Amino acid sequence: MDAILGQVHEVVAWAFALANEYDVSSLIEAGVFFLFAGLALLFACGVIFLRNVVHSALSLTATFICVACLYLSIGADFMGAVQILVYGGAVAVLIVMAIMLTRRDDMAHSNPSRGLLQHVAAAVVAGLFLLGMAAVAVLSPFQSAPLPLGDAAPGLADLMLTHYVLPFEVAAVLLLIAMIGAIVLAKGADER
Amino acid sequence: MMNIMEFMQLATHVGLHHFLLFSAILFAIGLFGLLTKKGLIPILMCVELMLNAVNINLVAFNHYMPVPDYSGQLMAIFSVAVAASEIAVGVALAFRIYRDYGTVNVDELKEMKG
Amino acid sequence: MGFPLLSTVLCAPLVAALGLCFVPKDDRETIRRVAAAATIFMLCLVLYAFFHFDTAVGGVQFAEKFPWVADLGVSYSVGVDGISMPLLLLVGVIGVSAVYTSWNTEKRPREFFILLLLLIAGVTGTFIAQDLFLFLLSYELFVIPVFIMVLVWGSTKRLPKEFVAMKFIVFLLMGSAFMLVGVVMLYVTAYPAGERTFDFAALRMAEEMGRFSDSFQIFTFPLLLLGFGSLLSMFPFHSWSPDGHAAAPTAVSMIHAGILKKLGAYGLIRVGVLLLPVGAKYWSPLIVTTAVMGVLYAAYIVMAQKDLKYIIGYSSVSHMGYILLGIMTLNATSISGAVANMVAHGMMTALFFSQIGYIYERTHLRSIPELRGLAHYMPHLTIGFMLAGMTSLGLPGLIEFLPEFTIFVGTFGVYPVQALVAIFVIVFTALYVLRLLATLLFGPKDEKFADVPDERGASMVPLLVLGAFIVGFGLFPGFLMNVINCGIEPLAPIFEQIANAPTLMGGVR
Amino acid sequence: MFDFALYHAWLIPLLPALAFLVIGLGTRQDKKTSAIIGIAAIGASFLLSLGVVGAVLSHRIVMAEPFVMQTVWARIGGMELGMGALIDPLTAMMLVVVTTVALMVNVYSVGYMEHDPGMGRFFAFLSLFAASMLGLVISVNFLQMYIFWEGVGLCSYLLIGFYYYKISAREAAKKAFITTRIGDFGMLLGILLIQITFGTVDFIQLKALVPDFIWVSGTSFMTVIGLLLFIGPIGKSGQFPLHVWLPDAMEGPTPVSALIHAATMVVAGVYLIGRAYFIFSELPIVLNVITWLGGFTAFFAATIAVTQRPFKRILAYSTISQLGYMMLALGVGSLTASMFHLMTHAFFKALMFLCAGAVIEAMHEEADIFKMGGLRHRMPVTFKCMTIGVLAIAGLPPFAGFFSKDAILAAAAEVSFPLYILASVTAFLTAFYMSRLLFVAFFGEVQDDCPAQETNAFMRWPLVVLAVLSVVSGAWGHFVGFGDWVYYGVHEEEAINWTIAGSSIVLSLLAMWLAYQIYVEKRWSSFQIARRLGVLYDLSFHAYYVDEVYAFVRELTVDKIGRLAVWIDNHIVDGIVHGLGRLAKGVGVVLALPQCGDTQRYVAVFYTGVIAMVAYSLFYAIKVLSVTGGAF
Repeated sequence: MDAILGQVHEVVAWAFALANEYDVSSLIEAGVFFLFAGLALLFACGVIFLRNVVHSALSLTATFICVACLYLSIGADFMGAVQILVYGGAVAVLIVMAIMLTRRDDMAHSNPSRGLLQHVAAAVVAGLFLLGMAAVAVLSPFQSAPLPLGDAAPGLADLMLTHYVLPFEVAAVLLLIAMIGAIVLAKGADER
Repeated sequence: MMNIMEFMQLATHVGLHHFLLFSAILFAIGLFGLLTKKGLIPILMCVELMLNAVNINLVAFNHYMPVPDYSGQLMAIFSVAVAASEIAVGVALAFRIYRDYGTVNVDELKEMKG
Repeated sequence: MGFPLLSTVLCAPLVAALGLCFVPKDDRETIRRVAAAATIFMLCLVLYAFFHFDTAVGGVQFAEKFPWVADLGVSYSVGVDGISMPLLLLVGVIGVSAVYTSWNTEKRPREFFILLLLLIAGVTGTFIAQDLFLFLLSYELFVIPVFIMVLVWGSTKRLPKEFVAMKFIVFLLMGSAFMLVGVVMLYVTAYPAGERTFDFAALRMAEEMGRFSDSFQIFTFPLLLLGFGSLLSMFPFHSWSPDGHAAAPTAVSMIHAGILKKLGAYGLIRVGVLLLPVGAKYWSPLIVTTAVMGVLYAAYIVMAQKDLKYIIGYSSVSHMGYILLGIMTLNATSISGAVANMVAHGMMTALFFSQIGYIYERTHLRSIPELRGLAHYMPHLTIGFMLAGMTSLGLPGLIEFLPEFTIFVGTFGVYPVQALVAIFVIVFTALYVLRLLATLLFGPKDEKFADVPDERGASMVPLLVLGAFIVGFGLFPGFLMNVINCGIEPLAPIFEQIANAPTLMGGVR
Repeated sequence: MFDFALYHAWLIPLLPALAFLVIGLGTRQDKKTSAIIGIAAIGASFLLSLGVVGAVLSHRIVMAEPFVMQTVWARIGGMELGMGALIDPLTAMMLVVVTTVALMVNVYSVGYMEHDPGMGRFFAFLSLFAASMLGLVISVNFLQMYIFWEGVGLCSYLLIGFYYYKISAREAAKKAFITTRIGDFGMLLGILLIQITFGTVDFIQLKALVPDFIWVSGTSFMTVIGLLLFIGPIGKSGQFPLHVWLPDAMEGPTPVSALIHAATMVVAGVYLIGRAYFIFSELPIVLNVITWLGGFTAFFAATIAVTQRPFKRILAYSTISQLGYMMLALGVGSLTASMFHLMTHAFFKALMFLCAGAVIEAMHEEADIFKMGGLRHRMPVTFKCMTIGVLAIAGLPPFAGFFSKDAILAAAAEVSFPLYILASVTAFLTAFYMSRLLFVAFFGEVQDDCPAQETNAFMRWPLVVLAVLSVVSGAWGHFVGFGDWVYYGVHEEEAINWTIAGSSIVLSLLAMWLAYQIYVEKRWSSFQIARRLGVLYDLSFHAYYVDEVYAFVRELTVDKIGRLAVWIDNHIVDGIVHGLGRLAKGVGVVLALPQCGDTQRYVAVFYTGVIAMVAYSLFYAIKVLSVTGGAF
């Protein structure tokens, strides 16, 4: 009993020591990160493993929003907004529309997966890939040394309209083309 | 054993590595889905996941590395634009395929067989 | 520089082909008249050049040259010397004959004649080019019209024509792939960067200056040989040729056997032997032996053939063996004979094919047991076949005798055994030609040919034109031989120089 | 006049050549004009030839110093090839013989061919033949000779196959051409060797060069050349074993047989050896070969002729036999005797062939002599001419054959006794089978359905002229001095050796008596004799089965191997090509296997690649890190 108490004491003491050592803001930061990262991963798994494709789509949207929160948490407020607008809004709507247009009878099993072998193979590939990328991420001696930057929106606007004006225009054209292409594809070029 | 303290210290100091690992896991999940899903729409969704993972990297690098401007985020925005076009065309294609073939299951679409 | 004669010759068919694009496609009369006019114009110019070729001066005449791609050392440089002049004449003669042989083409005549004219322009360009690049360009160009013409206007006998067209193009392109490697090696080796040129004379000079080491020559020559040899239908790379003849429309067969194969031989002399004499010498025993094997082998195959086009196809493989033999013996006599034989065999085989084409067009029969006793109804056709057959078996007084004799004279002293076999094949040639003529022309009447008209009018033109040259050059070989002599005699020092060069067999030959 | 002929000797072949062109291109359809042009051309050549003879006599052009004029025909690859005319007594004699026989045959053909629609063509070919033959005769070098040699071969081919609708004629023509081509192959080799060795093929130059060459390097190489050259005459002059075409050549119109296959073309081989005698006379081995081959051929052909039934076939074998005689004479070194026999033989053999033509036409194309009989009543002129011919060939004085044959026998006897015996036996056989021909066809009873009538004047007069020549040419040649003009080396005076002549006359008479007893008196049944002889008769009747052997050999070495070559080409050579094609296709199929069409599998493969790249870069990074101690 004493031993147990002693251990509890020890842990409590450790926790206090920990609390003393860390500043609270970094702890909050960690909390926020782990919360949204965990949620994002959870929803991402939901995208894959939910049986109903509509649920999957919802789960995907949730993932997007979690990622947007992560963006916000590191001060990328414009990116976060874009993420919510484009992914959480437009893409989600598109996907839901696509689900509607390619609707099938049994919605409960509308998100089928392939066989076990395929799963094993995919797990191996994805696992190895994850292992590799994780190793790269862990082994890379990156130093977190952020420079103080101004507001994101004006900074981005400056870059976009000065140094990166050509890619910006190209991106615009690309979007236009994609739109036309999507219309043509969906409408059918031969049915004019 | 690695000191738990040290580990916790590392883990609770959110930095670039956290984001890189997170995006790697997200990407791996997307990849896993890409390889296992049958339906065309879920596959598209998985692709979106993977794209997101990439964007996270870009933004995180922009935040944590000593860079003088927001070009990393800008890259992410371009990437979003490309992803948007991709999803638009992808959805249109899926719709088209559904109309022409009556299915969106990729294992039934083997026109490319050599 | 005076009147650009050779450029005019080259342009005549091109301009006519261009003009034909604007002729209504059903107006067959105009189409074929335009084609005929272009080729006749060409023949006249070529004849003018042939008879104004100054044999006393020699060298490259009627030359025109201006830079084209200066950075690479490519220039538009045309001209004829004693080797290419007779071959250019051959092109002119066969061009006219080919147009008149296809006089009654019914299927898409406009496209047919356009392609035919392009083909003629391509081979003309090859013979008059004095620049290796221009030569290669024209050399690769003719493959395309031939391919299309076999595909569209060909006929399917033993093998489907699509298959044959593929076989043809794959063979030729494989060959020229090797050749291109060789040519690029030549180009790169001849001069240092910046001074590089494709000019034949300059490359020849590089050889004289010793830029091509012996081992380089020995390595590069087989590459060129593969390219030119497969076009020349060198045994054992010949099997595309008879099939090609059999499937191709007649005009293409004529040009193919009459000119394209000569092009291979011409390239072998111009690029292979003249630029790489030591390499040629090194490989010559092997090539001479295979050439003679080819001569005998093809002659044997002819014995067992029934289809007229296969007979003439294999017979031309056999005859090309003589030409290869003459070239690879590498002395002035044998090469003169080979060049003369190119002209002779070209005209002979074109005449043969035009006659076959005539009878095939009228009866849609082509194999011997089905065609028989034609002499009863078709005396002109009979004369054509007899003339071609007699030329083929080397009857003196016709064009092919003296060239063959010259080849034998040149070869016999160097490779007696091979020459012996080659000469013995004249008996075989006689055997198969006479068998062919006997069954085809003579023997009892066959009523089914009673209402097949004899050649007259336009369909007589090939016989008259080719016949005139076959007999004319046969009786008065001086006209032909003088031109060839003035092309070959200046080369004699080269052959003397390599007379003692090592060969495959080692030692001094 | 004579000078004109001499300096325009090149016109002699050219005139018939022009006639060929004119008839061939213009008047082919018009029988009468064609005939007139043909006869006019050959007639002019005949007159020119007489002029040449006159010139030779008046200028005393002798064998050692011929009259030559030539021009360069072609110059190629360092060779200079001439064409021209070489006139010496031998040429002059040949010119006259050829033009005479040709003229007679031309005239005869007017009658013979009058109902044939191809008469224009016939005269064109005859003219072409005359041109080639005369060109051959006046050759100044081997190449010119070879060219015209092939030319006469072509004409022979065309004329044997004149009745092209007959399969037998077609096949015979083909056979003639190919068989002689085999001979030409050898000859061409010989000429090539001469060109390579001496750098020239000119007779006059070679005449000076050859003895020196033999002096320096011995006879062995020249023997090879000589033997090769001799292969040509073997083919052309129907010597064993290339004689097989000559009997078949009788499928041609009879005037052709008379002109080409009896009097002129077939003696070209003999003439070639005579012309090149300066080479052959130096080579004892070659001369021996010529002698014995000639002697054997003479005997061999005579034994075949004894049993043949068709009229012209007998004459054909007789021609082979007589050509063997001429060869024999050349071999034993007597150019004079050979050429003398050549001349007389030309006349009497042409005569007999023309008679045969008359008879066969009169019999409506019936050629078997045993279906004839008693023709002497129906065709008296032809009968008389034929008799003269038979007597001439049998060698009875004062007919032409007596003198020439006697000269040969005498020359043979000087060299070798067995040879003399062989020649005499041949002479005996010749007399026998010719008498048999005469007796069977012309004696006996006229058969009931025999349609024979005397022929028309065009056909009759040439017979008469040739008959006269067959009578007088021998005696004239002998007494005027043929040997004074045509000889090689030192001219020797020859007188008739009456021992040899007498025995030969006796033998001939005996043979004729025997034939008379068998075929006219029927003392012995010919069938009984045939049955007694058994195998020998069979062999002779089937010409020793040489044709069958050749057919077998040809089937074996040409057709079988030909089919084998086709198989090889289609299956092995082409097989390799197609195999390569199939290999490429197969590789494609194998490489296409991963292309299952499953997009996700492609993705998996793609990411496997990515993983590999990541792994590699990691591996590399770790290596760098370990080296640098943890810093990039």
